[in-house]
Amino acid sequence: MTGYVLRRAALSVGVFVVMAVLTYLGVAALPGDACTALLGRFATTEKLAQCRADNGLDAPVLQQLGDWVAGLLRGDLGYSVKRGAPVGELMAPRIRNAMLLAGVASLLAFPAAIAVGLATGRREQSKVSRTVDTAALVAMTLPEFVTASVLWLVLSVWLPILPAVTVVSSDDSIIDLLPNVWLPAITLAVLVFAHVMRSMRASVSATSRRPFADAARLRGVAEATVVRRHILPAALPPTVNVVAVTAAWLLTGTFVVEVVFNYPGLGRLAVDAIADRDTDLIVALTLLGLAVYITASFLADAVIRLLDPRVRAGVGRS
Amino acid sequence: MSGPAIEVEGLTIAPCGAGVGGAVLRDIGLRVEAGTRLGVVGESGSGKSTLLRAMVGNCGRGLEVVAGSARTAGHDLFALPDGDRRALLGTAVALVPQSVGLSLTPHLTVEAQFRDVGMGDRTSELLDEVGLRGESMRSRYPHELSGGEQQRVLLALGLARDPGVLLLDEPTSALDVGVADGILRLLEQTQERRGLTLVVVSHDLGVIERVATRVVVTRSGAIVEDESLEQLMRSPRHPYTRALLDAAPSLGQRHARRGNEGDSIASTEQVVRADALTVVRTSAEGGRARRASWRSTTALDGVTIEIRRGEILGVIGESGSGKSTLLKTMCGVLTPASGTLAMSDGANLATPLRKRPSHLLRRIQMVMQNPDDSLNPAHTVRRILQAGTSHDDDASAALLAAVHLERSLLDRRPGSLSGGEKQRVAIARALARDPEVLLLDEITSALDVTVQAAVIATLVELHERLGTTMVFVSHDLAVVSSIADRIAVLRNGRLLEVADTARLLEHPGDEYTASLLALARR
Amino acid sequence: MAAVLIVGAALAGCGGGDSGTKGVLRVAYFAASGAETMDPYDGNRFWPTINMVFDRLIGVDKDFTPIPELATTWEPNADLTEWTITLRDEVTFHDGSTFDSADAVYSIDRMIDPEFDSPVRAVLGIITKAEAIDPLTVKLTLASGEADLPVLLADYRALMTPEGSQDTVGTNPIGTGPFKMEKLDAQGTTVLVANEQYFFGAPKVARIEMPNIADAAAATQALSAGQVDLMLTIDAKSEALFGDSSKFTVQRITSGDWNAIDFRVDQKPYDDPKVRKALRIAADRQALTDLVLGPGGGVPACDTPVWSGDPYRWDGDCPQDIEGAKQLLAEAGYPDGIDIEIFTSDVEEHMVELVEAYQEQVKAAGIRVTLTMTDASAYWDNVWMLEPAFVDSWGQRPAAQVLNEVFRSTATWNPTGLADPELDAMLDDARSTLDAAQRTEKYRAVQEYLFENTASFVPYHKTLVRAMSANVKGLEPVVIDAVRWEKIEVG
Amino acid sequence: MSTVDPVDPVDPVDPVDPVDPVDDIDARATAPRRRRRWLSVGAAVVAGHVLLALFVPLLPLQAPTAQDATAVLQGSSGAHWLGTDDLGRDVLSRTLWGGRPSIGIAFGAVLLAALLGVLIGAAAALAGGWLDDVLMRVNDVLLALPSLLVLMLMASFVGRQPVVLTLTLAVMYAPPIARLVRGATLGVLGRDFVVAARLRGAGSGEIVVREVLPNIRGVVITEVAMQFSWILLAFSSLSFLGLGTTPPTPEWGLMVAGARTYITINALPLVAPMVMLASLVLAVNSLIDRSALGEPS
Repeated sequence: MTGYVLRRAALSVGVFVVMAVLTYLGVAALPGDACTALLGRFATTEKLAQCRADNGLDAPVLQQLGDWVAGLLRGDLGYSVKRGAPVGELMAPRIRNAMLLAGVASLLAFPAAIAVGLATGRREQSKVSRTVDTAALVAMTLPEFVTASVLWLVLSVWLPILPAVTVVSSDDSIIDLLPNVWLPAITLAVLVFAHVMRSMRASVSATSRRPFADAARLRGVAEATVVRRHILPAALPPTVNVVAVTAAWLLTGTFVVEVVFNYPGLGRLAVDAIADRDTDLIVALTLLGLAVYITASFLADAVIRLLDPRVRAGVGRS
Repeated sequence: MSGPAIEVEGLTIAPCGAGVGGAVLRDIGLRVEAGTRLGVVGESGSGKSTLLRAMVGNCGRGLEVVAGSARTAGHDLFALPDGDRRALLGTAVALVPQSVGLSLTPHLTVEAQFRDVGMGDRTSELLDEVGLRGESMRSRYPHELSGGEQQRVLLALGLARDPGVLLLDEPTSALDVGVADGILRLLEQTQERRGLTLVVVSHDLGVIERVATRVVVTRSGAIVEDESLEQLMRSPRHPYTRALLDAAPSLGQRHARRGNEGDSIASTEQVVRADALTVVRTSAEGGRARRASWRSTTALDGVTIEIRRGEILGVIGESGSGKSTLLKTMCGVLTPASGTLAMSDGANLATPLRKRPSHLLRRIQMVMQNPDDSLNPAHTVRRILQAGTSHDDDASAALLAAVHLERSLLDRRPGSLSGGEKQRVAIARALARDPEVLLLDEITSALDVTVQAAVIATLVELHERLGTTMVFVSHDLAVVSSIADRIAVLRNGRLLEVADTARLLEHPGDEYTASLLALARR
Repeated sequence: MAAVLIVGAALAGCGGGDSGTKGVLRVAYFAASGAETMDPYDGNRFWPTINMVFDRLIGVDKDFTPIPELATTWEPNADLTEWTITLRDEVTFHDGSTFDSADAVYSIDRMIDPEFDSPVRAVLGIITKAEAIDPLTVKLTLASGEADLPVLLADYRALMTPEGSQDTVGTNPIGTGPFKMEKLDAQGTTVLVANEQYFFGAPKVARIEMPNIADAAAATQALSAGQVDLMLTIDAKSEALFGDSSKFTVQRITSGDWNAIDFRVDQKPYDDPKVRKALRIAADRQALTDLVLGPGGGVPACDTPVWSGDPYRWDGDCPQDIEGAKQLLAEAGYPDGIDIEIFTSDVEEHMVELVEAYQEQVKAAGIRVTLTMTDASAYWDNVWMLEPAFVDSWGQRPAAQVLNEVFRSTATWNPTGLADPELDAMLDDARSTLDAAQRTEKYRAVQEYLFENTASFVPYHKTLVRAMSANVKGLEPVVIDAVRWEKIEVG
Repeated sequence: MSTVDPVDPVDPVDPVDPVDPVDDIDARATAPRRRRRWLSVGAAVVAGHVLLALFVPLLPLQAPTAQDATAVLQGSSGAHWLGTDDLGRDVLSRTLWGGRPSIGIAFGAVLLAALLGVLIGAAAALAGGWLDDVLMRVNDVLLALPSLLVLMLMASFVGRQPVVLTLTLAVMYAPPIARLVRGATLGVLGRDFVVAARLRGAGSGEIVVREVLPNIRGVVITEVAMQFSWILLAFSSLSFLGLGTTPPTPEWGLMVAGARTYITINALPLVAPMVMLASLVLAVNSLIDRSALGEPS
């Protein structure tokens, strides 16, 4: 087990380092830089040169990369030219907000999705189950901006019970931010619920058909026990993976929803950073996305190992 | 309890909405007296498992009761509310389902599974009763148990709450003969000790013979015979029963078209020789090493054996003995770790498959155990037979004729063929290359008994006509001894002995062989 | 014009007054860049917050008549090259220090510092020297006579900052204005609190909160949901969203903001004046204005940058002339029409829609337009003034300024590259004309000349639409330069 | 594991119980009618969209870019059945045209992604060893990157030309296909008919083309269709964020973005493209979902 964890961790770190370098070089290779974006129409040749010199953008790319990696090793993520602040400082409140949004959306979506998936998966062919599934399919296939627009129209225009957009600062207290989280969180939760619920439903339905579930019933194990102890742990692993992937997405992939609701999370920061050619910020955000995904799938694997003794023993498929 | 333990009347079960026309069980009537032992025998698809399930009021997913009733332990099961019916399971009647390896919940320890039927604290005791060391077994997970142990655990779980009726579906089908024997003995003992009503379903008449006093034969969803065991063995009434009895091979009975080994056509000329052949396998799919499960096993350990031109060499052993490894090494799927393996003209068979020149590939062909797996479901029979050859349809048709199949099969795909037909196509494919040595790996074990007999007959006929050297691998000593000129016995990767069939049957050279013989004679 | 402009000291008795129940004004700030600074002379100045914190020497009323702000009187010499300005007495900065002539000189020096190169320098570059005569008197020396200096000083960026504040003003602004900065967070919510000591009287709201709302649709959502009280500009087409007058007030303010499609005269085919004129007359300006800005969203222009509220404005007549355009194209050697590519970007509102609408209109004249979208962040650097044809956007400027800043051959920002000595001569002549009526005539002649020759297609000046919730009172329908923040109250 | 009875390593017994969907009597017995109905509705909608995208120029519609300054943001009328948008353009026409960019790019991207995915997946499965490891690690990383972020980066920095977007989408959406193909190929490679093919002398290329691909066709097609719908969504999200299609080209995501502000004035320009986009994605998904595009059995 320890060996496995170490190997996985080493591999993840390796992948991460390679990607960090590639991302940095990739973004640096793209045309435009922070100074052109910062100076806008006031850019003169001299001012550009000055700005680039001030921010070390005139050095050879490899040297910039070296400096950046050295900084990274010290825990310094770089400096945002456009925003005139260290990247870490810019990201910190955004990460908190992203976690709040992802957390609320997760709480709204995951437990309900697993419960509903479990309930409907056991009776796959029933009318209710099929209706729920179809509704989830619809919810899953609607683009976020569509879901967002509809929810906005209903919840803050027709029945004005929720604030339409966030109008507090990114570093305001969580209490101030909380009322603003609901609309984006509900939008995300609808999508995530649909994905997880359908995965759970399919998995439960497949598991309930497996011989051991049948065998347990035939030997008189109570139905509730069959579901809770026999079907649920066996049905969870595929869903755990889906949960991990969607949780990672909730933290770092919510660009559209954040723009629509003006939510000060990582998604909007990324959209702005790209528009501003804010190299260090873009790279940091990309790497954060990568790290979150790697961590999430790592955790998912760990949970699956807990659920399934065979995977633990290395008998199962890796 | 007196009177019938099980009473089935006019029971007809069909897929939901399909009506009587598509019934899987039609108009079944059956009484089983308390404390007796009933065997149900029939081939796959005959409805025997559905019948067993009906006895616990569970007709299976997607099926419905069209007519009739089933009473077990005095309850009209299909009329009971779900909850009441479930309450009877495990207490009045228990069913141990088929597919041993899949019937224990993989993520729960043995003890946890006992806990779920309310017997957690008696786990050790109950396991002891089925011949397991309960103390050491109870904290294990199912994947840490062997097949035999799993079946015993399932049995103990079924018996845990002391039901009067025990139903078993194919209790031994996936087990080695020795292990199966142990289970059957355990069943007999338990039945006697507890005075159980026992119903055992099997495709294997041999198993039924061991455990039942009365036998029901099912075919196409109907009961065609219902007799005491003695009566049935002595004078089967239904032609199907007769066919079943005839088809079941028994030890020492030579195949009708095989002479005694004395007048065998086999020469003493070697075709293939293995010397101190050792094969190490890493357990993984298709021989591909995958990090998650690197486990090395010595599958063949210093095996020296020769294969003579024109003979049928039988290879016998239980699972893990290395018999399939021997075949796969000969055809190049596996490569030896040490030792030599060569044809008599010097062609080196230690060459892996991908590096073998095509003339060498042609000389050794193999027919594999499961035709569902060995025939590409996406291809037509024509493509299967003609790929890699220059055959035209006529040549293919001739091959099909040789295995008693119609030319019209050329355009069909494996999915639309029966199991026997598929295995014949697989044999025809091997023959299409006109091999010197034909390797046959458990080719009948996936087939029903009657089909098995017909395939063996075809094989013998081909051997007679073509004189091809054959290596016939099987776990079934009766089948092997009925056709083989010589028999090799493998155990745990070692070759215990090779001898002429008759000699081996009469004077086994090894204790293990003797025990196999004893088991086969029961 | 040699008149002495003296305006009496303004209402000083309004101080104190109501308190305690003052409200909070929430103003939506649209699309922060993250580069905002409170340095009013910086290109990335935090609009419109600087006007809440700082004051100018001279303000304007809604007719653009100069009115006293930090200056009480201003007085030119005879040839309009020297101006003496008297400062308001007893004005203090938010930190309690006194505002005097040193601060004024310091501020003006920074505005005209060629090294710093503030955008304000384009307006006030005519000032060559500022000197403190005594603590309350400043003398400004100009490079040449300028009758409209008070108007130029009323530029909304010509604000007074404390002496020596260059390095701190960006993040820690200390002004004399009606509001003090409490929390500066352009990308989040910026908070200002009332300056109770304000010399025009204490503001009528206790706080101003300015949440940044990145997305235009989100910002209108916020106003309709009552999450903000005021949007200083909305898209004219959204006006109907706020049609319920019991809940919202909508103001339309004619302004001098304009868009243009510029054609580089140093690139084919735009080197040919006939082609340029054809491209300009093929469009229906009224329809274009209505489409891009919404009905009534702007005032059509005949390629003049001078807006309708400017006394020097020339109101020509320039209807769509498809036949004329075709003929001009034919004469220029394009009898079968012409293919052109126009670069644009969503760097500012209306810049894409303008091309979309133009593209449709000029089809009839055989002008086939390809619209090329480019990235917003590099637009001003890589596209503007470089590509053969591109969209331009300018804020309101007085006639003299805009004509010199954008159209003179020597201007840094002459986007079309048109260098016309005749035009330059006309501009010089107009500028130094002392008689107002004559000067007006000359400026109008410049604009008429432009219509015949220019390479800038200027279809309209925008009418700003401002929307606020109905309980916002005291905000006059005037451009930002004339807004008196201290008079706004929230009921 | 020490006390486990000798298990023949040759036995291809999968330690994780295989779930055999084909043996689900239930699905076979009860679902076909319903499934066929779903299938036909889904197929009809998809076919309708594709036909529309191909032949919309032939329809008697107003030009999707034609503007009417006197009819801005108007509701449904005889002249404009679905009203007009903020530039006075006919919403019906724009909506019907609006699928072309998305479907075209998504189609091109998914074909490329499928090609890449099959090549990489099959190569990794067949080669094994370090090549497999390298390909799959790269694959994992691509899977881990937030795809919309990469798309925004490429669109913003390199340009929003269809070729750039198509290639980026193809690269970002090939990994799941590659992973699936690799897994499925490994599954097939472990089967006896592949051994049989080797015994007849078939080379690796032949094995992939003749033995493997026909057997994984179903799952691959399903996965590709799935990715098609994700690509559609990603592309319209990109357009929605202003980095996809260039105006005035009618495109659903772009139309939604432009119409969102005016939702309470005229909802039609918002609703019409939303319905179209959702119906296409839903139809593709319902096809995947309900059809048994399984292996030939």
